[in-house]
Amino acid sequence: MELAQTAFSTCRVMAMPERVGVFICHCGLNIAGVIDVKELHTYTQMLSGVSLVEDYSYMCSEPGQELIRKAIREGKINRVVVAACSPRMHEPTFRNVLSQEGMNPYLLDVANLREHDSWVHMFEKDKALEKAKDLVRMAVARAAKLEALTPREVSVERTALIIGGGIAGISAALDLGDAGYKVYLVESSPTVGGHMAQLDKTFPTMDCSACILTPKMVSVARHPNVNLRTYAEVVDVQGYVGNFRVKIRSKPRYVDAKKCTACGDCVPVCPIEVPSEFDVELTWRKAIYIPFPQAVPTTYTIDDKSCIGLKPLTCRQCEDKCGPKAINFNESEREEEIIAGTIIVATGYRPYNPSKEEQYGYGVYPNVITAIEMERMLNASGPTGGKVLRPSDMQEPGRIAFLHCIGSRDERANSYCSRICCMYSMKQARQIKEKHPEAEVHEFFIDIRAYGKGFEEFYEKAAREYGVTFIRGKVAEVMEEPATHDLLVRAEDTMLGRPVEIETDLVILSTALQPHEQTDQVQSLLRISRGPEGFFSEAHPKLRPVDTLVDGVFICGVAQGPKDIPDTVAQSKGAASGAASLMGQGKVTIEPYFISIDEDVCSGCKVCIDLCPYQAIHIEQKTAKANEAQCKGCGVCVSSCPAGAIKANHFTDDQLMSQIVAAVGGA
Amino acid sequence: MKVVFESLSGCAGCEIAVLDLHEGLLDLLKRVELTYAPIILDPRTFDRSEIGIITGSVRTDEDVEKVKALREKCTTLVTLGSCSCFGGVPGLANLFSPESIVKQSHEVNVAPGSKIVEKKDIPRLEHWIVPVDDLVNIEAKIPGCPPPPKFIAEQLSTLLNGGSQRLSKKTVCDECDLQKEIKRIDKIRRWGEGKTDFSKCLLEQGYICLGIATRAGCESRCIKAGTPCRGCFGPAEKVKDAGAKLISAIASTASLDSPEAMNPQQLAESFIDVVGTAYRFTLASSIIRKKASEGAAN
Amino acid sequence: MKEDFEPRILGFLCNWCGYAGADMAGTSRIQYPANVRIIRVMCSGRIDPSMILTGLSMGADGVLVVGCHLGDCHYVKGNYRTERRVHLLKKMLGDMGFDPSRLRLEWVSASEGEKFSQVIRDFAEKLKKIGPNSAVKEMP
Amino acid sequence: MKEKTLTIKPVTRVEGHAKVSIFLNEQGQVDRATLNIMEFRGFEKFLEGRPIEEAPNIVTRICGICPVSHHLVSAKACDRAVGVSPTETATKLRELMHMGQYIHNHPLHILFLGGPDFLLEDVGPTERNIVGLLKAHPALASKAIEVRAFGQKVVEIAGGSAIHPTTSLPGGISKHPGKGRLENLRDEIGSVKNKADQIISAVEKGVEKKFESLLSEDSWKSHYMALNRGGNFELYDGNIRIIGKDGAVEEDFEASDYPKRIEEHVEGWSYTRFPYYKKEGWPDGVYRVGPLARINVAENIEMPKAAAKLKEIRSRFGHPLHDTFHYNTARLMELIYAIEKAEAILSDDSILHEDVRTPFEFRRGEGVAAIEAPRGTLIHHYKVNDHGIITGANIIVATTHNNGAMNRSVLNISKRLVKGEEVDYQLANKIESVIRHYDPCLSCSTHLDGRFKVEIALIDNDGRLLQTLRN
Repeated sequence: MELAQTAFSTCRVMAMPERVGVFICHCGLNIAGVIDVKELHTYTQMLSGVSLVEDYSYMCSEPGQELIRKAIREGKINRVVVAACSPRMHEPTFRNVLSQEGMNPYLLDVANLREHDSWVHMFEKDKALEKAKDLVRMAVARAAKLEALTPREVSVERTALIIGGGIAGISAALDLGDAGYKVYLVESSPTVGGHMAQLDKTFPTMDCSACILTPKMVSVARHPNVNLRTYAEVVDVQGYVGNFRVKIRSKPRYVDAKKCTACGDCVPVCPIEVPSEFDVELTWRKAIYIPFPQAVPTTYTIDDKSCIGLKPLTCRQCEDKCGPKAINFNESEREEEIIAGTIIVATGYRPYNPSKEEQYGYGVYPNVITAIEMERMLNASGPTGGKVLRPSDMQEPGRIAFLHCIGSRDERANSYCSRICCMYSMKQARQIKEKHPEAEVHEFFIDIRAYGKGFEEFYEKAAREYGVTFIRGKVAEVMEEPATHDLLVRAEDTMLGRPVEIETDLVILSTALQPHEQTDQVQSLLRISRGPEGFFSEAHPKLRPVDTLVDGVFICGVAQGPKDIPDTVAQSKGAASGAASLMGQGKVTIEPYFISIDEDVCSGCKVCIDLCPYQAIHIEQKTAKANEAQCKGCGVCVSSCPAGAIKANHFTDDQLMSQIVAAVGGA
Repeated sequence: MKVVFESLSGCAGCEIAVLDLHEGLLDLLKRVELTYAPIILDPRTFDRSEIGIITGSVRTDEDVEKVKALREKCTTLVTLGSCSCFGGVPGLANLFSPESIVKQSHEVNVAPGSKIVEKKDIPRLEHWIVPVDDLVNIEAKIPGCPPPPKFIAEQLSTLLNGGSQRLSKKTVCDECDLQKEIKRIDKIRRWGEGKTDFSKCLLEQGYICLGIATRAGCESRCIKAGTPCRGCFGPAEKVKDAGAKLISAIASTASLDSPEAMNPQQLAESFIDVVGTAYRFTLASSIIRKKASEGAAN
Repeated sequence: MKEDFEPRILGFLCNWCGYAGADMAGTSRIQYPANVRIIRVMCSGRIDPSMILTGLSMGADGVLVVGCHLGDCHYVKGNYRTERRVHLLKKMLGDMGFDPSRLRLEWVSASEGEKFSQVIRDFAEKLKKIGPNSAVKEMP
Repeated sequence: MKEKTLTIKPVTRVEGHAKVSIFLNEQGQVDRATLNIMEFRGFEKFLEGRPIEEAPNIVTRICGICPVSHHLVSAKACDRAVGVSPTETATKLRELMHMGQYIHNHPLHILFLGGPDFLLEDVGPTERNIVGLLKAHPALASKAIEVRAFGQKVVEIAGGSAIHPTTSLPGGISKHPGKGRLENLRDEIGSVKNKADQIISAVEKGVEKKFESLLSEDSWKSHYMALNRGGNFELYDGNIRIIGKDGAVEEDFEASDYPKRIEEHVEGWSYTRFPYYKKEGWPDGVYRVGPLARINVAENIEMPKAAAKLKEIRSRFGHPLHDTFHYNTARLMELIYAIEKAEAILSDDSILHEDVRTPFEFRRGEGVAAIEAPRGTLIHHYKVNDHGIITGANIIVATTHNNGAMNRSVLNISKRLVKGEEVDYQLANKIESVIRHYDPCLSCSTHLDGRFKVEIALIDNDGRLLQTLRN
C-alpha cells in the first residue's frame, strides 16, 4: 500500500488483485495540449493495481486500439482503463476492442479527460493535471470492482413504426417496405405528403413538387408491407428496442375511404366554410373536404370541429347527396396496439409565424405575405391558379421584394440558420421573372447560403439571366402607403454602405423552419432529448446523425433540424437502413445494466414494486422478482431498497463507493 | 469455556435480558465458567477468558481502558446490545458538542447557591461515543435493545460450539405479519396522530417505521405490541447506514401524482426529527457520526 | 474567507442529461473552475443517500447532484425521487450541523453546457464562502 | 504511619459503576469513607429536540432494571405536557405493567444482588452469588426465578417488551394486549401468590439466626420520603410525603413542588450530588427513599395480605424502622402487595375494554409526574414547544436521593469494621452489603450526569412560573 499524493486527496489505495491496464490518449493536442501526459503517466504507474500504463496520440485509432489488444493478448492486464474522451463517445469502440481479444467488454472504464478536463480547464494546466490524476485514480478504483457481464439478447420485431407522413416518413416507409419489413406509417393530418405537397417547384432542378411526390404517396398507400394510418396519432409507447408496445389512435373521418370516389358532390351542399389549412388560409374549404386533389388516401374528411351535422344533429346534407353512401356520422375513434421493433421520427416542421415582428407588418399590411403563401399562389392548382397577385387589389405586382432570414439568425426569434430560405426565395424569384420578365424583383439578404449541388449555378442564373437584384442588408422596416397599400422597404445596403429605400407592390418574408407543434408530445412518448432550438438531438453530430440515445429510435428530416428535400430523403434512407440493420439481425443486444435481486435478503417490504416505471419487479411468494427484459437499469429501486437486496449491474454500490473513496477519501 | 461480562456506560438491560432466560440461565451456567460479571458476581478482575461479552456504550476514558484490556484478555470478544454494537441511545449525545454536554451537567443545571466543584478522580468523558468495534476488532455482534433472551441464547450457543455467527440477512419486514399492499405514502404522520389500523403496514399509513431498513431477529416484537420499529437491531446485513436507507426509501415512496401528494418541501417538513428517529440506536456508527462543529451552536 | 481554499466538489451526473450537458460544455470549450470530480450514474435516482453522506464525511466540501429536468427523465420519474431525497437529506445534514447548501441539486439538460459551467462556478464560489468541510478532522 | 486510602472497586452486585474509598488517618483509623458514582450519559441533554410522543420509548434506556418506571412516569409527564388524560383502561394497563416490574424486581434483588449477602453463610467471592444460592436454597431460588419470570411476562403483555417497554404514549396505550392474554395472567396469578409466600417464609427463616446482628450493622435515624395517596401505601400515582426521624408527617406535596422542599450538597469526588431536606440542612436533613421509606411513610395498605404483613412488622420492630437491613424486610412486603394489586387489576373487567387511547393535539406546555420506582421516588419533567418538540427535560431519580444516606452507611460500617490497613474480601463485602440493601441503580442516578437540579423549581399547577429552567 503506498501513498498516491495529490492536493485533492491523500489516498492509500489498497493493494488490488486485479491487473489494470491504463491507456492515456493525447487526442492529438486536445488532451496533451493541456495535461502533462508524461507526468500523468508516471503518476498512474504509482497507483497500486495498475500493471501497465501506455499513452498514445490517438487511442481510438487502429494503432491505439492495437496497444490494448497487445496488452490483453500478452495477458498483462485483466481490466482496462482508457483515459481519453467521453465514454458516451468511444466506450462502444473500446468495448469492441476488448471483446475482439476475448476479454469481457464490460471490464472497461473510461476516464473523461477531454470533455470534462482538458477542454474546460485550458488555462489552468496544473489544476487540469491534478484533476486528470484524480479521474484516472477513480477509473482505476472502479475498474478493480468491475464484473464481467453478458449483454442480454432480445428478439427484434420485424416491424417499424414511422411517425410523420411527409417526404421523410414516406421514403423511409418505402425503403423498409421494399426491404420486406412491415411498416406502420402514422400521419396526424388527413393525407400524407406533408409540407412538400404544398410546394409548386423544387430547387435547384425546378421539378414540379407534385410530380415527384404524388407517385411516392400512391405507392406508400398501396405498398403491401406498409399499413398507412392517416388522421391518426401515436398515444402511448412502452417497452424497449425490438419490443416497443405502441398504441395508435385513429380519429373518425365520418367518410368510408373505400367507398368515397372523391367526386366532390358533397362539397357544394355543405353550408360551412372554414379557412383551408393546406392553402395557408388563402382560400376556404368546406367542413367536408379533401386537402388537395391528389391527397392520399383519396377520400374526403369531415372536420368534426366545424361540421354542424354532428353535435347537435342538424345538417347532414352531404350524407343525402353522397352517391356511393360513403358518409357515416356514427363512426367513432379507433385504437389499436402494435408491436414495433424500431421507431423512426419524421415529424417535419412548422413555418415561423412572423406576425410578432411588427416592423414587417405581416398580418397588418395585406401585401406582406410569407413564402409558403407565395408558393401556394405560384402553384397551378393553388388558390390563384398560378397567378402572382397582390392580396389588396388582386393585381399583378410589378415590384416585388424578398426579405431573407425572417425568424432565422435572429437572437429575438431563432438563432439558427434555416438553410433553405435563400434557395426557395431565389426559386420563387425566378418563377415570378418567368411569368413577368419585366417585373422588378429584389432579394434583401445577409449572406446567400447556396451550398448544395447546383445551388451556386442556380444563384448565378437568378442574378444574371433572370435579372433578380440582390441587396446585401437585412431589411430594417416595411412601411405601407395606406391608400394604395403600396409598400416601402427600408434597409441598409452594407455593400455600398448606405441606406436604401425601395418602393414595392408586394413583400415576401422568407420565414424560418421550426419544430412541428406535436414535438413535445412525441418527445414525452419516446423519451428522446432535444437540443436548445427544440429539434430532436441525434446521438452524435458527426458519427450517428440519425440515431438517438434511445436504442431502436431514429430521427430524420427537419425533425432533426432544418434541411432541404435532398438532405431529408438522404437522412430518411439513413434512418431506414439503421432500422433495417436492427430488424435484419432479428435480435439485438441490450446493455446488461439490468438489476438482480437477492432472495435471501429481500424481505418483501414492497418499496420497489410501485417505484418501477417499467413494472419490472413483481412479488412471488413474499419476495420481489426482477424481470430482466423489462428492466432498463435506471437503478432507482437499487438505492431505494432499504434492505440493500437489489444490485445494479455495471453500476454496483461497490463500484460507485470505490469512485467516491478515490475521489475525496482517505484510505 | 471461560466467559466474562463487562458493562461499560449502559443500563444493564442486556444483563437482565440474559437473566430473563430464567430456568434457561441455569443450563447456560452449566455450560460455561462465568469468572467475572460484576453485576452478579463478586470477583473484581480476571486474567484470561475465552469469551468476553461487552455491554454498554463507550462513554468515559475508563470505558476505553476496559475495552482495550478485554481485547488483550479474551480470545473471542462479543458486543451484546445496541450500545456496544452501534453506540445505542446514548449515541444520541453525539448530536451535541462534547463541550455543551459537560457544561450542561456541571454549570447550567446546577442548583443556585451550590458551589461548582472541579470533578477529580472520576472518569473523564470521551468527546463522542463510538461503537466498540471502532476501538478494537470484535468477533461477534449480538444486536438489539435489549437483544431478546431467546436470541442471546441462540447466538451464545453457536459461539460456545465454536461456530461462526449467522445473523439474519433479512429485515424486520420479513418477520412482521402486518399486511403490505402498496408503498405510496400521501402524508407522513407522527406516532399517535390519527387512527392506526393495526392489521396493515404502519409505514403505508404514513408512520415512520424503521423496520424496512433494520436487521431481523426480534420477531417484530414492538410492531406486534402496536408501536413502529425504531431500528434497535441496527442496519440490515447489506446496508451501511440504516438512516440513509430509510431516508431514501421514504423519499422514493412518497406519492407523486395523488391529489394530496406532498411536494419535496412538505415531505421534509412532515418528517419530524429525522436524525432522532432514523438514527436513534445507530448515530454513533452511522456515516456522519457526530454533529459537525461548524453548526454545533448548542 | 481565505482565498487559497479550493473547495472539493463531488459530482454525481446522470448519463442522459447532466453528464451529456458536461460533455456539451466540453465540446463548446466553455472554461469553468476545476473543483468538481464527476461520477457517472445512469439516473440521478440511482444515487444512494449513503453515497452523498460518505462523500461529505470523507471531506468533500460540496456534493453536486445533476439530473434531467422534471419530465425529461429517461426513466420517467427517477428525478422526482432524487428531488425528495435531496430535500430530506438537506434537513438531516442541517440537524447534523452541516450547512445544507453543501448539498446541491441541479437540473441540466444534454444541451445546457453553459448552464452546467455556471452551476460549477457558482457552487465553487458559495463553498469558498462557507469554508472547508471540517468534518474529516474531527471524525473519530 | 502516614495517611492511606483503601479502595473497593468495582462495587459488585449493584447496577452501574461505583467505588468505595476509605481514608485512614495517621493512627490508621477511618477518617472518611466515600461511595463514588462514576457513570454519566447525558440523557436530559439529548432529549432536547426529540418529539414528545417518543420520550417514553427513549427514557427506558436510562435503566434496564426499572425501565417500566421511567416509561410510565414519562408517559404521565407527557400526558400533562400535551394536556390529555389517558382512558381508564389505559391507566389500569399501565399500573398492571408497573406491578409486573415489582414482581420481577424484588425477586431479582433476592436472587442476584443483595440476597447472597444475607442468605449464604460465610463463603468466598466465587460462591456468594446465584450459583451459591441455588446450592444452599434450591427451593427458594427456583420459586424466586418463577415469580420473577411471571413479573416479566406481565410487563411484556402490558408493555410489549419485558425490558424497555414501548406501548405507552401520550393519551394512554397504543394497542390493547388482547383479552386472551390478560385472562391467562388472571388464571396464573393464584399460584404465583403461593410461591411468593413460600419465598418470604424461606428468606425469613434464612436470616432468623443472624437477624439481630444484621439489624445492628447499620442503624441510624433519618427522614424518609415516598409517594403516598392520603396515607395509603402507593406505588403508581399520588403526592410525595416526607416524615421526620420520629415518623411524624412533615411534608405532603405535589411532585412539581418538590424543589421547594429539597436542596443538594456537592462533592468533587462523585458525579452524583447529595440531596437533603431543606428545613433540616446538611447533613442532618439526609433522608432515605425506597422500600424502607415507603413502609415508614404508609399509614395503611389497601391490599389485605400486605396490610397484615405491615401490622406484623410494626408490632415486632415498631415504627419508623431505622435499620438499613429493613430495606429487605420492606421488599418482601412489597412483593406481596404487588402481586395482590396485579390480581386486583386483572380481575377488574374494565381492563378488557378496547378503548386504550385518547387522541391528543400538540401544544406548548410543561408536565411533571412522579412514580415509585423499586429504588424510590422518580420524577420526570418536560417542557415542550407548540410543535410538540421537547425543549427542556429534567429527570430526578431514586438513587440520587439515597446518595447521602449510602455514604453515611458506608462511613458507619467502615469506622466500625476497618481496623488495619488491608480490607479483605469478607470486610469489603460487609461494606458492600450495606450498599446493596439500598439496591442502588447507579446508571439511573447518574444518567443525568450527577447533578440534582433543585433550582428547576416549576410553579404550581395553575402555570405560574417561579423559577426559569435554564438549559
